[in-house]
Amino acid sequence: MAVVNTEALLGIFETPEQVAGALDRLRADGFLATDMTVLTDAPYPEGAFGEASERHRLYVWPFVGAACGLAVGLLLTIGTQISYPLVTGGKPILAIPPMINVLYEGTLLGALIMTVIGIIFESRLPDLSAAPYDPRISQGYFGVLVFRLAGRADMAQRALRRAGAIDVVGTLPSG
Amino acid sequence: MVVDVDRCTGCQACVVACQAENNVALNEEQRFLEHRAKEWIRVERYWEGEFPNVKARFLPVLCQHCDNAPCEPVCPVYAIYHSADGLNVQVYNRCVGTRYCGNGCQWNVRFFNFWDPSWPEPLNWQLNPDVTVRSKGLIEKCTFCIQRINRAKRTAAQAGRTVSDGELQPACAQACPTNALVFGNRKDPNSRVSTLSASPRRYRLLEELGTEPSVVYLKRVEVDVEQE
Amino acid sequence: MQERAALSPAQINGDLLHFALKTPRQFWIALGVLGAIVLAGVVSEGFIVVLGLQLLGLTNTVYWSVFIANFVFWVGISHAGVMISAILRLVYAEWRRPITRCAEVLTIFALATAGLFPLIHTGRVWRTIYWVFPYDFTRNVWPDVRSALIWDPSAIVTYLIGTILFVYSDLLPDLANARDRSAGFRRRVYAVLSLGFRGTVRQWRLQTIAGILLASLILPVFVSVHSIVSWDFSMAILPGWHSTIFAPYFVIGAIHSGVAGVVTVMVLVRRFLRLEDYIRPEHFDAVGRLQVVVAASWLFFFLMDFYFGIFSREAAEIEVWNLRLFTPPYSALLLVMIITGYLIPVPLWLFRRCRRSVRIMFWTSLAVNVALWIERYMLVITPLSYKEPFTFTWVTAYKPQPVEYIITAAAVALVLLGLLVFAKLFPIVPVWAVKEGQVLRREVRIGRVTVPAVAREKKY
Amino acid sequence: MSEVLGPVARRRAHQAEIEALLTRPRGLAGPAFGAAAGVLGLLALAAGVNLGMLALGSAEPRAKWGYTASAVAFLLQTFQGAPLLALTARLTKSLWAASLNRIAELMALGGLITAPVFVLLLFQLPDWHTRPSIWFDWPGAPQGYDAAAILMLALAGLSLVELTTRPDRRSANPKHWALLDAGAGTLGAIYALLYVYVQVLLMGDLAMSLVPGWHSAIVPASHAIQGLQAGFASVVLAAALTRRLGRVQHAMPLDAFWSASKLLLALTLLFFYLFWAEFLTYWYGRRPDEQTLLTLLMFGPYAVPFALSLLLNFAAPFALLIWNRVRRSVAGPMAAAASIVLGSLFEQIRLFVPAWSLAGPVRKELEAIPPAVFPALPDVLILIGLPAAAALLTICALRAVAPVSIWEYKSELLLKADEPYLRAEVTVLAKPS
Repeated sequence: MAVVNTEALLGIFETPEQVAGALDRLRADGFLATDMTVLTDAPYPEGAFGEASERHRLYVWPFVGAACGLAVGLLLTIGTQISYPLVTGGKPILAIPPMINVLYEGTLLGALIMTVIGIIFESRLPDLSAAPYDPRISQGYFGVLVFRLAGRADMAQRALRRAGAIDVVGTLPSG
Repeated sequence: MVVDVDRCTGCQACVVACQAENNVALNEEQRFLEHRAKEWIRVERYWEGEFPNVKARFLPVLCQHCDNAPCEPVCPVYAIYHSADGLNVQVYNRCVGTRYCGNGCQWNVRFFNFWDPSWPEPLNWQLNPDVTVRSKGLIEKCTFCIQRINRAKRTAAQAGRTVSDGELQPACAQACPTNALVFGNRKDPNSRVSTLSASPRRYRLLEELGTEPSVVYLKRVEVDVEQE
Repeated sequence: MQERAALSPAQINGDLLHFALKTPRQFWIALGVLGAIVLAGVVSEGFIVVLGLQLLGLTNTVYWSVFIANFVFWVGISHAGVMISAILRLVYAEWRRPITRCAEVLTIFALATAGLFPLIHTGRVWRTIYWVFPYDFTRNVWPDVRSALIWDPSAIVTYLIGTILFVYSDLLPDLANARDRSAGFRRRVYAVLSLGFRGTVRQWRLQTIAGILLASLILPVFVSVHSIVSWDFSMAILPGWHSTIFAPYFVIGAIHSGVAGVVTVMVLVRRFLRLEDYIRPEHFDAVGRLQVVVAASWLFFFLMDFYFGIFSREAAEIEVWNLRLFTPPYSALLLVMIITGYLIPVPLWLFRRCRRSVRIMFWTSLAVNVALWIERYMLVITPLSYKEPFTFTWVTAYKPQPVEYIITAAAVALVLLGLLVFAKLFPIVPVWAVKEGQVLRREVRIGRVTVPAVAREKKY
Repeated sequence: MSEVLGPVARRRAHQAEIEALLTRPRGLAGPAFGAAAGVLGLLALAAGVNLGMLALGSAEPRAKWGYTASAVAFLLQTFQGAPLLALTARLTKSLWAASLNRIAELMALGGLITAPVFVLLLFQLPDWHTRPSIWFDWPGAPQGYDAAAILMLALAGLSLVELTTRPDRRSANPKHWALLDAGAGTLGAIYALLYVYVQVLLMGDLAMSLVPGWHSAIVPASHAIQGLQAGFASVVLAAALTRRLGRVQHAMPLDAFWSASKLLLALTLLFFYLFWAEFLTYWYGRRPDEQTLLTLLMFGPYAVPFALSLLLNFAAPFALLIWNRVRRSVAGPMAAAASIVLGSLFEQIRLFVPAWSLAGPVRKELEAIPPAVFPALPDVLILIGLPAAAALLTICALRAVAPVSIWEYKSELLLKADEPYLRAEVTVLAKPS
């Protein structure tokens, strides 16, 4: 979603040190921290490449989900019991302790579903963009993706090459 | 219902009457050996004392129609509920056969249909048209002959009155030669059932479970002084 | 504890994606054998549907039997996934990395298999749809929330959906990896499933948080599931069932069998996928330590159930224990249970050398699950078949029938089949997590020894 | 890729801190310590005098021992539950707890107070013949077995204190270290087993046996878990106080409280879970004896302490601890811990006072629920004085040893360090096998 219809360049690197260097170089050339990202095959400690820290609202999702789950649970448990009030075993028509068991599950189910949706959403997935990608990244190489080039493609490519990129791929014809 | 144990002779007439009235499947010997026999009402026989001074004690056991029945709330599909008359009602159509109610019942009066029942010719001609034949895979049990209750209620309603005491009897009570089984309205303080259950001989089966059974038993009167 | 060898990312890809991308002949053989067993189970179930439950060994008192024991057993096994994966994630245990996914996948298939049992044990299977879904719209008769058998599906559905989502979100990076390593139709499927995951900083950030967040959300579900299963029993006022301790007792029993189940699967995966470099003796060592604690707690709860069963000196409860302790075949089963569930494995696990022996761990883990199956069998059968106050139900020995054996075996085969097919389609060892382990791997020299170490993000 | 670090250099940098810990006047400073010790001592004395008067008074009614039993159970939950934190940390090799282990273990000294009063209580039990019991009518039951268990637990606690403080009290040689390595784990495991065993005896013999119809198998387990909860909470509370008053902020990092509060949250959830398991079984079963028990222990005469217990043991700490911002502080976990410790007291009151109000001849079932027994002044003094006595022992011990175990602190420094990782900084943890 982030880079739909935007020109972008992807530099392929062999070591994480080169990646950190490439980011420094790009920033020195006037690229904003938000105009680039690093592609890796495993999570690295936050800020390891000197990249901008990512803000997200994932922690809100489970709470919203829990509230929805609880609401649906309340509706179901109360609704089913009062819509046709049959006495069973001398228990009250609105029997709270059994309801709590079901409500608990409903709440957590809501929280779980919303969290996973949240993870996908916050990860900016599904990603339908045509931004450059290279299978080598999941093979242990590192990628530096620069977007919002706005005519600075050559500059970016030079910076990437100079930082030690073994290859640069991109959506625009490389010059 | 009141069961006067003192009057019970263990003749099993109630069992046969129930079997005929309610289309309960036939119990062959093999069924008893498999412990899968169905008797909506059964007569328990206990031996007391040492030979030659032996006594047989009889105890008719049927669904107790508990007010706080342990079988009712465990059903996930409302196949069992408590009717306004105080009956513990089994809805065959809804039953999916989890058999959870059978586990909850301490009196073992809920019977599971392990197979589709069949009656060899000509016994199939004596099936009661007022009572459903239950298919395999569900739980059935004593209904206090609900078909008779409903008929009596209809008749009374047509005549513009309420059902009077003794107007209807379930098959077992009707068949009992010694009147050991008495059926009636517990809510009516003047009914025979109410009078009898005020007796000092009164007790209920497994009363300590707190399920408030609707069936009241009357203790046997001990005449044999030697035993005491 | 971490004696991991340093591995290159390409090598990790090759090792871990190998089975998913190539199809060896053994796969088809295993598929055929397991499929045949499952088919036998399906045919048996067909007979049950047509002829009724007379084919089972049920009697007028023993209304629940092997099927319910199987249900409890498989729900127990399914607790492995979260136990291993979630708790180890929350405590940042490094050794979790290669085993989290097989634990979680075991959960999915064990739980799905468990879920079949309450359905097929009902008298009218074709109507059970009413039970799980509201059916009688016109008359407004819905399922009864007051029944423990409604809490049950709600818990199991929650757990199943939660675990599937958990596995899926954890699988995204590996699906992307598989997409990059495959071609043609497979590539398209993996591409769609991976939702275009590319491994940006942001995506990895969310992956790491997701692991912790989902783990802490699914742990409360995990505890509730087996508790609710236990309440199926303890809500009934049956002596031997109606016990307050059942919920934690079931949960700890589930953890005991579940961790053992994970060990079994770890050995199988290690052996058949040739992952000796990834699932290593130190992993078995760590699980073994855990098992000592779990087994001790399980024994404690078992003893509490026993002590406070006979504590009150109530005739009925004592009768149940009489049946379990002194009446064959239950007395023999109880003896086997204690021996295989505690007396043999725990002394072995106390020794580091035994914990590091894959063979010993495999057989002890199987022994534990034999014990735990017997435990569930005893819990279900004995309270139902003790001598009740009425002569009508005095002699009620329950004997399992052939179809029950077949379907029990089919359940085992079904779970294994599920694992096999999953391992065929997806990487069963989380590739990215193993790579993360390599990224964070360090060594520290203290004096003259070099100690393995791990880097963690600074917390503040 | 891995670089070899220089832990020795790091350690030298921290040497100054360690020296400060060693040389500074320990625990509370002079006059403040005197004042605190004086107050605690007076309270302890008052409790002792009142206990003596109770013991010398008439045997009946036994209900008068209800609050003493609650106080004993409270000590067992808090002071004697505390060392389990150190055990858990050692078993899982958790470095975060290194700075809490010392406080946790010193609190085992509370066993010196618990054991004699527990034994005293055992001899106030009514006639044991035909009483529901795990001992049945064995000779010497229950006094002999129970007294042996509680004394062994106190002894195990003392040995744990002796063993783990030794390296700080005198210079240790390699033999000591070897002993410490094996001993701390083994002794900890023994302590834990004894602790659970004592919990079974406490709930079985001093509570359930006295109430007709009460045979809830979950109670020993749930009480033991509550002991873990209250024990961990009292460590957090005591450590937070020591940190402030003893000015050892740098030696007790925030990390310890953050991690401990996660455990507290889990135990708080477990508390409710175990309560729920018992309640639901009784509520659903609805047998007359169960309904009586629900009234007696939860919703009848003791509804107030029960509600307070649920509020302070579950609702309040749960509402606090689910927020990461609260967990990641000292004040937050401390507030939750204080709530749990107080809640634990009410939990003991709602369990033991009704039980002892029924301490009489053996009865098959409970016909009528006795009215609530309210605490008299002696009861209040005992409830406050016994924990005060245990606290006095702990702060006296803090005069003799540092509030943070120096040897564990040093080994933590060896195993844990911050270092750069490209542009970021990471914490590196060494994991020796």
